[in-house]
Amino acid sequence: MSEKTGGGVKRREFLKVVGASSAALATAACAAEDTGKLIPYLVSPDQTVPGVSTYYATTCRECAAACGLIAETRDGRAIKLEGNPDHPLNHGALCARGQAGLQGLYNPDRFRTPMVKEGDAWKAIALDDAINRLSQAVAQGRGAAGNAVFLNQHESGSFPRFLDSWLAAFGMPAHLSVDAEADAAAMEANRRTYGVSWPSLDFKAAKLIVSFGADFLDGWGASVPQQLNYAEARAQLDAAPRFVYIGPRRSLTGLNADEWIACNPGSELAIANALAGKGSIQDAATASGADAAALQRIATELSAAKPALVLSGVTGDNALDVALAVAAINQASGAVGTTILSAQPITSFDGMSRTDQVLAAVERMRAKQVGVAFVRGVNPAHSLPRAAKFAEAFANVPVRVSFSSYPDETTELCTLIIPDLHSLESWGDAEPVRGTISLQQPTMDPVFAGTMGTADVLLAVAKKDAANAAKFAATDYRTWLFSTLPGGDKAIAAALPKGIMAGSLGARTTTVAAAPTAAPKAPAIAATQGDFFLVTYPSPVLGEGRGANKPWLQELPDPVTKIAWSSWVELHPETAQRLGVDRGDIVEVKTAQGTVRAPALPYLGIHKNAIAIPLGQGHRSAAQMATFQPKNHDPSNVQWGYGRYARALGVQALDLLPLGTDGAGGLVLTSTKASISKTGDHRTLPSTEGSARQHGRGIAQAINAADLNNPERPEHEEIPGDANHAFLPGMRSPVAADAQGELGSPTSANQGILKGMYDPADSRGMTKRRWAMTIDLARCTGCSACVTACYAENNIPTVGAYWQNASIWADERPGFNIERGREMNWLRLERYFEGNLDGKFGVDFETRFVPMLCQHCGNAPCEPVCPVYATYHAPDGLNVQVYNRCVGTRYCSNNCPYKVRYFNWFGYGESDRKQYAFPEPLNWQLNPDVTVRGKGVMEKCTFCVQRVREAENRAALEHRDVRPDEFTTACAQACPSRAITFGDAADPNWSVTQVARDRRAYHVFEELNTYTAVVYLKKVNHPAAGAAAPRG
Amino acid sequence: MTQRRKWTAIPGLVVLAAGAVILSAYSGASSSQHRSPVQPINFPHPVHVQKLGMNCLYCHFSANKSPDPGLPAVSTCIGCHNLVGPQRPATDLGPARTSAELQKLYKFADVAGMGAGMGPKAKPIPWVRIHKVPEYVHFPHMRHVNAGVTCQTCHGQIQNMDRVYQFSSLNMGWCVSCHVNGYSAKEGLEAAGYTAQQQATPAAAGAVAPADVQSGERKKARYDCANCHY
Amino acid sequence: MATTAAPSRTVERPNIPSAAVRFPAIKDYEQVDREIAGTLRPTLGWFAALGIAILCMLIGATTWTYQIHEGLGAAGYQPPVMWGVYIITFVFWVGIGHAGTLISAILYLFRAGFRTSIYRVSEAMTVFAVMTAGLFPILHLGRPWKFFFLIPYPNWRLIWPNPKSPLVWDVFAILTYLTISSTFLYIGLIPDIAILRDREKNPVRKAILATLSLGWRNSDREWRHFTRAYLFLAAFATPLVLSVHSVVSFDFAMALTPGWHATIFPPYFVAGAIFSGIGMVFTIAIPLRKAFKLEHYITLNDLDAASKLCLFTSMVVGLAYLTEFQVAWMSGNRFEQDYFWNRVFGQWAWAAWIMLICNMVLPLSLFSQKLRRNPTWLFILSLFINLGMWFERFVIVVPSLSHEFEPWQWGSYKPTWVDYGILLGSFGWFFMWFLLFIKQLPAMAMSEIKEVIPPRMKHPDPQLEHELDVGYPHPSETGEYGTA
Amino acid sequence: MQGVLGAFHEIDSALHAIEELKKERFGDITVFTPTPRHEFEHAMSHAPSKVRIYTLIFGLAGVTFGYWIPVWISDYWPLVVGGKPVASWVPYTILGFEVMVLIGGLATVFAMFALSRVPRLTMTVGYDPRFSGGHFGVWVVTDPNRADSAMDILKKNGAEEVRRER
Repeated sequence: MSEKTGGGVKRREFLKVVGASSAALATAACAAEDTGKLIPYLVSPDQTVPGVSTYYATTCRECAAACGLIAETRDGRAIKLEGNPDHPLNHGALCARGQAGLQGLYNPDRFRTPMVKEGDAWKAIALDDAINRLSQAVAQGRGAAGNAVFLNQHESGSFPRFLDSWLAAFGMPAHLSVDAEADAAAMEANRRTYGVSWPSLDFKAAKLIVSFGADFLDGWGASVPQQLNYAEARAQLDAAPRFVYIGPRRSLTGLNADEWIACNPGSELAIANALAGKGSIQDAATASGADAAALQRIATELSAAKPALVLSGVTGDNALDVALAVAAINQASGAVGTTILSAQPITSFDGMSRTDQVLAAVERMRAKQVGVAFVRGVNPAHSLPRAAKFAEAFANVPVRVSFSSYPDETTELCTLIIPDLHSLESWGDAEPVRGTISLQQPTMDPVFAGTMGTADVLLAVAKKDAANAAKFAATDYRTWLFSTLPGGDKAIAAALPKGIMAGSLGARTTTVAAAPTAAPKAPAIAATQGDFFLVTYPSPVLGEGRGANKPWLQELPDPVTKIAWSSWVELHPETAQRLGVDRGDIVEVKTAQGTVRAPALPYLGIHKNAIAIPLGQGHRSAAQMATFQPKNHDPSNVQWGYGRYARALGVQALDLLPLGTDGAGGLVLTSTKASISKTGDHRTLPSTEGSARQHGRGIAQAINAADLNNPERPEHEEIPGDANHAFLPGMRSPVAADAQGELGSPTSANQGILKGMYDPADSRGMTKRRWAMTIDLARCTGCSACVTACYAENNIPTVGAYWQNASIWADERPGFNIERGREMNWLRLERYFEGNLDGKFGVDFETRFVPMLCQHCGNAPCEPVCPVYATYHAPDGLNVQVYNRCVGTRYCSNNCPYKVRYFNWFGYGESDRKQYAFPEPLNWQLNPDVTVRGKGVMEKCTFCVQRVREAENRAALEHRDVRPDEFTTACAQACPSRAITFGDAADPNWSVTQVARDRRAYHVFEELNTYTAVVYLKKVNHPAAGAAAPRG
Repeated sequence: MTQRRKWTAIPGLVVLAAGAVILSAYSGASSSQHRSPVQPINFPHPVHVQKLGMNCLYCHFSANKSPDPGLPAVSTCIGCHNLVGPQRPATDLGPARTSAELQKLYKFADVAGMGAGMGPKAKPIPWVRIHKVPEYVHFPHMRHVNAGVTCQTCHGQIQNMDRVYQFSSLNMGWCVSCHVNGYSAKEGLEAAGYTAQQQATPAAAGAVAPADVQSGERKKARYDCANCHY
Repeated sequence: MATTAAPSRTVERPNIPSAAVRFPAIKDYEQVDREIAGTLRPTLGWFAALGIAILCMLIGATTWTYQIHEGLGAAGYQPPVMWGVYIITFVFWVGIGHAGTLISAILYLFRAGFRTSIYRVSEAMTVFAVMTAGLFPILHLGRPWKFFFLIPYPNWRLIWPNPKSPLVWDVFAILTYLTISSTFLYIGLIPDIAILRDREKNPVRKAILATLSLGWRNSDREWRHFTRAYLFLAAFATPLVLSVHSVVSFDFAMALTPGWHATIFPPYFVAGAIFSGIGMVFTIAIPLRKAFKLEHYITLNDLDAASKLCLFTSMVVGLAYLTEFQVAWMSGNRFEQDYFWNRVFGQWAWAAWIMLICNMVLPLSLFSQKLRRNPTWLFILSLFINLGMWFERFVIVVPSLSHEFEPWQWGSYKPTWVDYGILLGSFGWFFMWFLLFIKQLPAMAMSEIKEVIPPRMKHPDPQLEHELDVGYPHPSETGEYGTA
Repeated sequence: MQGVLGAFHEIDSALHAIEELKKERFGDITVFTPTPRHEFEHAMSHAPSKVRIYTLIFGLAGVTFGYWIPVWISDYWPLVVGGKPVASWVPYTILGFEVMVLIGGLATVFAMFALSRVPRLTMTVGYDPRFSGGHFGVWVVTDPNRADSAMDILKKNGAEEVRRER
């Protein structure tokens, strides 16, 4: 790593770390203060100005979809990831997992250097040493086909082709391109029906959306584009399509549905056939346990809806059959070409291997037929059921090489580790949609000098090999890549700023076997033993487990259950009552394959006959680990398992599953019944949820599509203080009192001689503005991307790790601080249930998501109570929190009706504390424009004031005014539903003023006369004909 | 009588104590004003600015376009100093001269000597920071520079400082009083050391149009907390 | 003062008017000096008690140090419950303080005779209670080292505290209250210190006492101004007491939190404060009276009269409780209603019922004259009152915050050992000062007691006699101060 | 300054002595009494204390200052909080009151000290420790030639001890 970045790093550490401590102990700001050193660059980098951000367009590799990224870098370090507006996939939006890529880059558990296993101990070695060892390994692996196995994370682009050519050159079979989250059945069905593995879906065009467990908002397929499109569809309000969700469990997608048909796992096929008219409704009803009348109604709706959009994401043994049946329905309803655009396929998933292929490879290992195995970016030891006995089989391979950057279960079993670069440090490409190449370029120098891009490692190995040196002449992967990309260097140079270029990559050597292999078929679920159907599903946040070592993702509450830093067992409240199980009681779930113990969570959204356990947690190390010392920064102290943040967290639900694949060779996640029993233990679930009901307080309001054009809007009687929303005082003027013309001196109230900077005529003229925000609940799906965006933009500390509690006589539990409600999420996503009030457990309950953040009230209750003016009202309408003035009386929080103020209970921002939230190098991600808060101060949403100031500064330099919609807040920027609009409500040219005029607009707790600057637009419900949507 | 005078002394003491408190509160006791640390290389601002007439922005290159004023890279120093500088071989311009400070620079930059480029073992120069506001204060240099505020207004007449010292107290009160009362181009130029007639000429005034100087109107700035603290 | 009451030559019935409380067992001035100055000799028990107090104080100090280092998270705060044990205990101690001023100032203005014997103790109690209370606002800060931001003084930041904030009103109120009440205590002490000075043999102690007594000589001139100043000070202290606890109540009443936002708070808090203060006076005076053998100074009549005051304030407080519920019920404000329901029948029922029983039910026993004149029962009751009043503040602070407008943020609260350590420390701190006080300075105002006992006369003439109002059967005849 | 000091044990004898001394035109009489007794106030018939004036003046000064300071603070850096007027005088009444009590109260005490010549840094003549205990003292400032008659008066009225001091 060059001195250049090195210097920069030192400088940045100084800036932020001292920043943290002096924000905390500003009394030290006296003559004795050590102002530190100024470390200049040796040679100033081109086209970067210190203190001004540089933006690089690149490609996201957090999941297979390959969205476009804009990486903001400052002084040589990437500090924020945002969506690339020009990208055909995500159009500028980005999901939580994509943003958390930054914490992969700066993960404190990253391997600093290559390591080799000697005996039981790991030894750090130099890169070239590692490369030598690798060439020897390759020498062993070469020869007989099938003697080597390369498991690579599935990614679109040129690298797989490069990899295969390299493997071929060494006489090794093509690699397996693995994605544990992919839905093989759906892809197989797509290929058979539409000829593409993933068509893009147009919800807008649909008249009716029916999903058979297809969680297209949770990560099923390309979730960001799907969510963008779905939000657009719902934004058509009364013209929007109704959405019916059919499945045993109501996932995040399910919660967004207007109607839920709860069915037994395995009965989806019957229902699909019934809806298609191929089977009797009655049989379907009996098989699924659903209400026949409801099914009949949906069948008729479906037959009427042309086109409809029916999706299947079933994970049972009959997944492929359901997918095919559903495809048939689509074709019948004329969906192809209207709602299912097979002409514009999403090509990211092409050439993905299937689980049965992986299992076949595992069997070869077990049979000692494999001489060398490589793993890169995949973790089969965790993502395959224990029944696959991967570890034992893997042990039979003499040479096991891992290119993983982080400790994980599989890497721990390897003999050689050559840590890969992070995608933000390396070159690459992808073809997310046909005809568009998405470029991936390094946004900064590698964080650790000891790491090296796998492609470059392979090149180096090839160069050492007499036979292949010639074939791989390229000096590095970048040159190789540029030589293959269409258009050559000039075109690439032109494309890089936008991050995308037209053209197609060469057809990849497909790694999909033609027909399913002889992998074990899953048993029919009904045949297995147990009282309940066991549903396991990949967590929408952590995936199958790959996100578990990113504190942002651990801290991000599960969008459905609002639980963080934990695993849980969902069971129906009735079941819970019957078993005498309360929320948090530890239950034991038992199947033929094994048992797990986890806290129980009574959840309305699960079928009475089913229980559900999320995947993603339960990482564990093969060896016994000493307890983690947060202050021990020694890199050799490797956190085996899955890194420090995944330590001792939750359970691995796959332990319960029998090994089985479906017709398409995908792993079956819903394949067995389980029995459940209560243990004596209890554990408070670390949840951000207080009450799941809004007790008719009108926080999340909704309106029926039918009532939209109905003047008296009947649902309003029940909502307290629901006034006429044509008048939005909070948004109209920076200070509500000004709207009342009372701002000013005691003597002359309306002359206001004391207005000072609040005087609109003041030369400093801030009062021209009123920063405000609208949030459209009809669009919001509760995906929580905005929450992570807020964490990333505002240096919000994560507080859930088990060592982030007090030192003496304090509990050390993961999520302890969350149990105590001490999470710091400036922007939180509330999830309220409506209908089915306690004791009545029907399926017809409604869910409302409300992003809740500081409302920047014109009459802010928090302001007058602060004894030191640490919070006050800025003339441009912001409710400001001044960290360095705050003494921490917490009175403001007591007086805040919205409860959006958060307190630094510990020194989360102070590097010398065990509670420190940004252990090196995680602190590199800190936004230099935002103060890192020290302990004992209050903090809250600032409407991204740093972005406001940045825009104002830019405008001032260019001698102009801030342009309408010139910038926006982090949450609005990231939102994949485009539900948030930010801007200047005092200026009609900003789009926020247009949106706020909507008929659905309301303020939360308007009766408190707080004149908030945040306007919510009511959610729009599409209840089944006859049924009235619940009120709240 | 004596008793009376004696006990009147008591309230007197109280008054004294109060006075002391107020004095200490207003004195710059709580700032590092006038601090003047020794630098790794004793960089002579006067020579570069006064004698050679270099613009501040030559080295502090981003002061007018970034919150960060910018610090000259070592290469910037070497850029000139492997050609010119007091260490000069004897020519017809004059006898050979050498400078101890320059040797230090060459050591840092790992330069063999005059004419040689930077070597592989070059290290950045660990300058001791002097003017520093706490991390919770955001001071955008470019806003001030572009508003025509002369560097000297805050940093003092660096061009005359053999060793740079902290000129202003950098207290919050110091910042705010300028934001509230406003900045007058005239006073700024005086602070920069321009004489009255120099001020008239645009060249001398730099960014400042002489008009402002004549009018003497004061540029005010926002003074609410969130302007600098966020 | 007390001498203005009508003479009565019969044996006092227990239900005497409180103004007519006397010290029949005290014969002359010398006896007063002898007996009260006699209490100043340190005893073994005193050293033991002081040791315990200091130990507790040190525990508190250590805990606080730890909390400052670790951050407030070490305490049991559980957002949205952002205030907890510290604010509760702050209000508790301020409340304790009030009875002192009430007894020494208000009863002074009302010429209540039973004040004379207990006012010094309660005034001292006031000062030390306020000293204790004053710690907590600093102690509960997130950044206690920044507390000076709350003090209005000229500073280079050019920014001052926010005079609209109830917390700043607190700063003014508490500091004023501390100053005035400690002045009041000291002024009252001057003549007594003079007495000690004149009795003192040891030259060093004598010198110290002489300085403290400011050379007080008991001359008529001194007394003339003294009595005046004392009267005015009392006249100031009286509204001050009311204002201070009203201001404390504003900390809550000014917020719009359900359960806080009520106009009833100021009177409700003042009554509660006096009630809790009387409780603490009993807790202190009854053991003191026994330990110092001063039953004939703090007579059963005194206790009786004080218990009546206690009973009265208890009923005022009870009324306030009920009014709160009635207001919530009639307000039609669903936030208030939900909250009050949750207070008594929900999550926090246990705390609410401790409060109601200790403060409303048990004191009703004082309707019985027997119990009013039974020091043991009064002592036990006073302990319940202290507990109940602490829980009153708990019920006000915690349940309100845990059940606010935003259901998503409803929560609970569980203090940690840090909270309890500091709570313990506050008691240690208070009793440390109090114990030190009672052995250094007279716990009873000698010179004021002398005021209400008959001076020696050579030829009692009827005119004077009427004025001086001597005339009791000796208490040994009435057995009025049975050493219960 | 010299005079005669008489120590009485009974209050009535002391009172009679004072009355007779006054009859004999002994001007400068000081009474020492362990506790304030109205009898002496009547006997000495002094004008009422002037403390009240100081209390009034400084009380008014206090309330003025107490109102002024918050208004000045608010105006000094006009930050709007909670949409309230920059200087909202109503709540400032509280500060006004508190400051009034503070300044008024302290002024009263200091006035009392001043008027009664306290602190008295030296024990002057004409005082006896008994006067803080059970005895009443009468101190008559007089010139030597009339001292004897004063002593007679004191003795006659039953002074326990009479002594001359200079």
